[in-house]
Amino acid sequence: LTGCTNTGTSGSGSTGGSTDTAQTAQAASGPTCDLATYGGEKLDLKNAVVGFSQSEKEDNPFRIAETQSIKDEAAKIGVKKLITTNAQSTLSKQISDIQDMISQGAQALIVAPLNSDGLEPALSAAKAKKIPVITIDRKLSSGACDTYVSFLGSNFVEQGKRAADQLIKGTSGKGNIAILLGSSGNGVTTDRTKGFVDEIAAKGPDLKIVAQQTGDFARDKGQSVTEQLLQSNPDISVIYAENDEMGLGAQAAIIAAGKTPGKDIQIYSIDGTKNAVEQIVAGAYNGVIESNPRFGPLAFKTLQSFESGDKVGQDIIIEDSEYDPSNAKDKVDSAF
Amino acid sequence: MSQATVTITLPRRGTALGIMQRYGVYIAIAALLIYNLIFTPNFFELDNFRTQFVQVVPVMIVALGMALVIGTEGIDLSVGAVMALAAAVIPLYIGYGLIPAAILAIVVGAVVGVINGSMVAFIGVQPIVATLSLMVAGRGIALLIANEQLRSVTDPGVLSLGRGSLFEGEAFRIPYAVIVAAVLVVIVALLVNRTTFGKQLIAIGGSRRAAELAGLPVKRILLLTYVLCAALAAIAGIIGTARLGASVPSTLGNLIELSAITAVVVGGTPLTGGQVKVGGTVAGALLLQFITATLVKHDVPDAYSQITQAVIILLAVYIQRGRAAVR
Amino acid sequence: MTILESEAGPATARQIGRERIAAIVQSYGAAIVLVILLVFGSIAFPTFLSVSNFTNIATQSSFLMIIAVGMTFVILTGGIDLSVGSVYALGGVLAAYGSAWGLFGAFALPLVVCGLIGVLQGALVAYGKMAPFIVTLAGLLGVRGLVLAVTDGGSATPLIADRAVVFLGQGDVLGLRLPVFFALAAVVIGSILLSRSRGGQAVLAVGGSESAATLMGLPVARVTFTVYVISGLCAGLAGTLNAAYSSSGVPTVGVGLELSAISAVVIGGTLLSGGRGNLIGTLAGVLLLTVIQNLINQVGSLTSSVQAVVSGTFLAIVVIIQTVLSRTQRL
Amino acid sequence: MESPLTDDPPVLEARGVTKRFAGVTALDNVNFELRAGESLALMGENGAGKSTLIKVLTGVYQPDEGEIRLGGAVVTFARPLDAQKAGVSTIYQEVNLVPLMSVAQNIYIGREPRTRLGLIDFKRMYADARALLDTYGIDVDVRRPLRSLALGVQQMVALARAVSINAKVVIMDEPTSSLEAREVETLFSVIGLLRQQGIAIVYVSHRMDEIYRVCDRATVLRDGKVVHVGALDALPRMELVSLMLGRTIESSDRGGVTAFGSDNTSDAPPVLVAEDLSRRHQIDGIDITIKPGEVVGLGGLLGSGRSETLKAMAGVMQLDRGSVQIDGKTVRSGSVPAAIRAGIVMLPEDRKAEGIVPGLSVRDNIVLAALPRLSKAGFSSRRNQDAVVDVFMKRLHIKASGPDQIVSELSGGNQQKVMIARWLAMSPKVLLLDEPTRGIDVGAKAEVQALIDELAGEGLAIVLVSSEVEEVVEGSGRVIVLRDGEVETVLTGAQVDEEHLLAALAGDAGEAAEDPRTHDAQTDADAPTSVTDSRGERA
Ligand SMILES: Nc1ncnc2c1ncn2[C@@H]1O[C@H](COP(=O)(O)OP(=O)(O)OP(=O)(O)O)[C@@H](O)[C@H]1O
Ligand SMILES: Nc1ncnc2c1ncn2[C@@H]1O[C@H](COP(=O)(O)OP(=O)(O)OP(=O)(O)O)[C@@H](O)[C@H]1O
Ligand SMILES: [Mg+2]
Ligand SMILES: [Mg+2]
Repeated sequence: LTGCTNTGTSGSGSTGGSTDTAQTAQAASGPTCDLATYGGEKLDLKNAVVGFSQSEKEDNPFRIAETQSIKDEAAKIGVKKLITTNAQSTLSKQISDIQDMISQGAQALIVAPLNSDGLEPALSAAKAKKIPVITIDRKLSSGACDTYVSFLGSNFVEQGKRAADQLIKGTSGKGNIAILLGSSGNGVTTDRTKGFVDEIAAKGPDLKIVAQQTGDFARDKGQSVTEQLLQSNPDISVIYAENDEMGLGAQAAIIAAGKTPGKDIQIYSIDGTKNAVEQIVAGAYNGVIESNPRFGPLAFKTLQSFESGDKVGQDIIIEDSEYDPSNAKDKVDSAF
Repeated sequence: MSQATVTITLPRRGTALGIMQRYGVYIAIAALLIYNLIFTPNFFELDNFRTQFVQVVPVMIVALGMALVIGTEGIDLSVGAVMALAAAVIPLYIGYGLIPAAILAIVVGAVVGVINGSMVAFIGVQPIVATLSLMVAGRGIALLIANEQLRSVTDPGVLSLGRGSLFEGEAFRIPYAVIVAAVLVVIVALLVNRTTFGKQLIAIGGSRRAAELAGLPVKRILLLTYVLCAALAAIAGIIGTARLGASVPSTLGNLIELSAITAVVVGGTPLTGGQVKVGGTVAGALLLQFITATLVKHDVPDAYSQITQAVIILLAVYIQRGRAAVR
Repeated sequence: MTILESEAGPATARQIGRERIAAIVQSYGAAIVLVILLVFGSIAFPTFLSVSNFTNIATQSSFLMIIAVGMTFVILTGGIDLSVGSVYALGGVLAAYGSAWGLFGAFALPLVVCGLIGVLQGALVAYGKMAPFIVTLAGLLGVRGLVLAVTDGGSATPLIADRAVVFLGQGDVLGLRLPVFFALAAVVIGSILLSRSRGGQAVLAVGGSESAATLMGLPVARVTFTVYVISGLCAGLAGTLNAAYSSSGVPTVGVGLELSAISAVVIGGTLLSGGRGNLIGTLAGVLLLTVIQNLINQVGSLTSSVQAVVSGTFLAIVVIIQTVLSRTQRL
Repeated sequence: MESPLTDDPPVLEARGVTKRFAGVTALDNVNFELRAGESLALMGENGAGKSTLIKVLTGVYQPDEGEIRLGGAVVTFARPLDAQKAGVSTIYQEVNLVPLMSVAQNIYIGREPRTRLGLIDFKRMYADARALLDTYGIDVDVRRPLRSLALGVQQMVALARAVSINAKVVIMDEPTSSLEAREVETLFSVIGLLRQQGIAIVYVSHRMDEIYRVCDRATVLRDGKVVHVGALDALPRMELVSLMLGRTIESSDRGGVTAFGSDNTSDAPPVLVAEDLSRRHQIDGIDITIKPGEVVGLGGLLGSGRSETLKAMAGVMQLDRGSVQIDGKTVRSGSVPAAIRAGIVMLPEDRKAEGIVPGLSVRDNIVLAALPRLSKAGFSSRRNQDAVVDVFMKRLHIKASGPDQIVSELSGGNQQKVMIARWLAMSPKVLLLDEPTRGIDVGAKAEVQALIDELAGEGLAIVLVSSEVEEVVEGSGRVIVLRDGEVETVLTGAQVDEEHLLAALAGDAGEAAEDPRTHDAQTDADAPTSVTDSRGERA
């Protein structure tokens, strides 16, 4: 009786406190946006009121790190006031949040959209007041440099694809895969599934996907689903989890089934939380594709240059690194 | 019946329909088991049943408490939040060992129960909103206690509660979590059927006014019921944490209130109070567990799995509908 | 037969006056708390008291308000409808698909389907004599499944291209968005139905005492059935308008909305056991929830956990005040 | 057995009706006929099947066998609405109105007057309701929620509703059980009017006097079977009672008066002293003192505050002023448990809402209050319970299929006995009885009255409230007469008789000779009873 929530996207647990590794953008290319095209006046962020609309609860490392990095950067630049809101996975609340911030006098907005569509009323309210909007971590399907300035974030399809590549390499292209999906209806789930499944179909002819069940991005759900699957399907040899949390839940299930995680059954997931990366170091986990949440510096840098009249890229795709047994030990500190 | 209330008259005990009504849940469970026997590979194995029983433990324990609250014509939406609170407390005090940490977690849960119970019993707030406010606030507090972080729990005591069994290594080993749940079932069953408290609780659910005039300590009993429910939820939170080997206040027990309520109602306890069916509640929880297991094992996509769950729940309740109160 | 005269003491007039005031306080407890909150907000936050903020609050409340109208009817009969959040999502998705056939399609498709869901649930409750909680809980689950099924597992978000449909969601008149007028219309029509129509009286009677209503010869089953249909239609309409407002049918909206709607209704003074309540109270309840959220945003620096604690506490305080205000009427 | 007066088919008829409930055959091949314009008494002891027959006739229950005919044609009433539409209007045994709705709404629900726009015309509805109630001499604010009225007034409202529906048949199931002598008169005049209009009446009551005054014929049920049908004037009371009970009872027509009310008072110090009991708008400065073994009656009219006084003593109601002492020790006010601990228990008036726990068994209902005493360390002992339950089921002749039967399945009278058993099981010192014989059949009534006497003999102090003047007079050694929440007079010794009581009720010794029963509703339309708004809502 679950599956009707939509909590925690890219989140997972961590012991916190790590060396922050800010994002770096991939080499810029593609269309750009500037004040002249978007409309609006030049602005010095130092004296500005900036609003940040977070989409999901800060109850998982990804969201915590994301919000924190925005707050830290705002403090560092010294903006006059940073208003933060949290839509708690409710689309209508995100619209309200953005509208509320606008009526509180926000002059620039950073938005982590809950969904690629549906924010239109909020965005048009911003547009009407010529308030620039930078979106992070999820791309909107409406036009860049029209309803918003630019998008900063990872490519989730690409993440799924890279996870598949990692998995193909780690399993030498053979085995039965069980996929632990994120929450249904969540765009991240859709993309990470698509990238992964397509890549397996293309490059892993001897890999078979035997089950795709939702684990709702939650550890306990990942664990119980894996327990069920391993029971009825003892030939599952590899698990792909769409976030680290479910991967760690699967790991617990594998141990409970009397098998060795990382060896008897391999585990791959996406996120890059400390807990998961440490498991790779311990040899009980096989690979993690990073999804870097530290948007602060890059977001403010983009906003600043936009406000000073420069051209900024419409799509700023960030570099996500990856962790595997060969590099996990060295890079564990950059996990969040 | 000289009271002019309209009741559905029950068919006689012996008739087929009567049996269906009385044993609706059990029939549904049997049907699912038969289906799985035929169509699901590796279902009829001890290991599998062990898995199902272990997985059902948190819902079942929460449902026991929920059944008590529902018996008083109340409802408790805050149980999931209480599980999260318990989960958040465990790692903070696990340094003192499992027992002290667990007791503390239960106490914290009980405090929520006291708040719920006070609002309902003394102020007269309707249970659904009283507990809704704690459902919202409780998980927030849990996250604040945990500093919004997830912690691995490595204490061997906790881990063995979650993963260890009696007769370890034997084919018939029984997981400790299941033993805890079984003990709680027995305790709650005794409470309901054999104690003064249980009888009084049911009387309050049957007619609060009459119970008051009969001199029952209505408010105290209501308070205690919510405390018990919360304490049971806290125990479920401890077991959930033990099973995960980690304290995950953000997601532990999410939506468990709905599963628990469903288990209670499917088990034949009417939401209108005045009755508590412990055996039915256990069966209801098991039914939900078997439904999920069946759907996952057959890799039914989420969309259809939700629809199927809805239909099965409706069917199970429908066949025994004569038993439940009209409203 | 003049045996018994009314020798009411001198206190009578005052007593009656006080009773009347008490009755007003009791019926409008939520509205009073709302006023307190508005005053508090205006003093505490300079940016609170502004036209744009209030129009925002109006728009934000309108969708929940429409759902809460349906929910009020259901709760007044002593029932409950947990499926509204899912039906709301379904309404939105179907409105988006239906907008391919223009304005008519955008309204007809969701309203027919959501109405049918109401019919099904209403039939199970009223004629099947099943507990509403369970029927609509299954609805919550099943309809969400349906939403996922029609959106390819939730991966598709149908968009609304039709200008007329979008206008109904976004257009504004007198500075207020159109959905606000829909919500007001729902409140007004609902209020008239409830207090001035035979059907509305029957709803109150069924909730007040189902057995008495039966014995007094009211069509109890039909009344019960109808309120679930109304609730389904309201949730579908709210979903449709929301889709028009955001020009897309997002499959994940509406999670947990049933709890907001129920708490708005209950805060508004409607008894969960049925039989007493009104839509003005519900309106105040909805506005209360929105204003609480707005105030939290006015602070503007709370993490989601703190927000949860604050809004949960607020909710508790509000219901406690409301309960205490209306307590004298309880037996 | 049939002796048709006319050749017309009966207005309402049941043929071979059988109705079974799990374990009980409530009606067994019952033939029943009601003729136009007649007033038929439906008689039988508690649980004989009267209410069940009425429910079968009006579509609440469907008969398992047999058929219902209306004006000669077979009809099937699927629900009460159908019966109502066909012209059969019913007042069910327990008040069945919607407590939260106003008096006017309750009267007109489902057929509210409407304006041209189709909206309810509240102004007219209130005016109509006002006028309707006026004709029955009931003065209440028709906008008030029904539940704020005393039970008797609620009963009158139910009556007004039933009668105002244009009906061919009006069925009344114990309409007078919570009515005052004066309201009973009003009711009778209404019945007279109905009969003039050719409306047939079915009348159920356990009060013999009423039956003989109002009815022409009687149909007597016993254990679900019709045992007698015939004209009443050919049927002496004693015989009727024997028919009902299936045995001859020598003194049952006197309601067991013989021993009832004998003076057990000793010189012992009073067990209960209540002083200055006051609560705003309800009762004001009431003093009551009772010695062990004494039975004190509380007299008063509808709404005079008798129930309120009992509630004050039983801790149900918080007092503004005043105290209650048991054996010299003050009992904490406003706490039922405290009162019970001190030995004061109350049998509430509204059995349905305040007495029974409908979903529980007879056993659980009986032991409800005594549970802690019958338990060891919090564990309830079935053996202790059964011992108690057994004793009381036998002693009070509670008719149930067994202690496990759900109490709501019992007949009204037996439910009342269950309630009495609940309190006797507490071995109280002071027993407050609010309408203890309400809805109880003659046999049971005699038993209960004998029981009251017996209990008094055992040293129990009893306060008795009854709307039957005779019962108060016969049962009590002393009568405290209340009026508007204050003590009007206290009747002692030889004053305790009907004449004095009626005079005191009238509030004027001079009018004592004037029997209020000679009044009828028409002449009183302009002088309605009015206790209305002077009172606050019930606690
Ligand atoms: N719903 C029911 N379920 C089971 N038994 C019932 C039900 N209703 C009535 N009975 C039984 O049917 C019998 C007849 O009850 P009924 O209420 O008709 O009696 P009655 O003649 O009206 O008695 P009273 O004078 O006490 O009102 C009783 O034995 C009663 O226990
Ligand atoms: N005719 C009436 N109109 C309005 N309210 C009434 C009327 N009669 C009684 N009440 C209410 O009932 C309360 C007192 O009734 P109470 O039950 O104590 O009287 P009673 O003498 O026991 O009469 P009864 O035996 O009919 O209950 C008052 O507070 C008043 O609110
Ligand atoms: Mg009867
Ligand atoms: Mg009384």
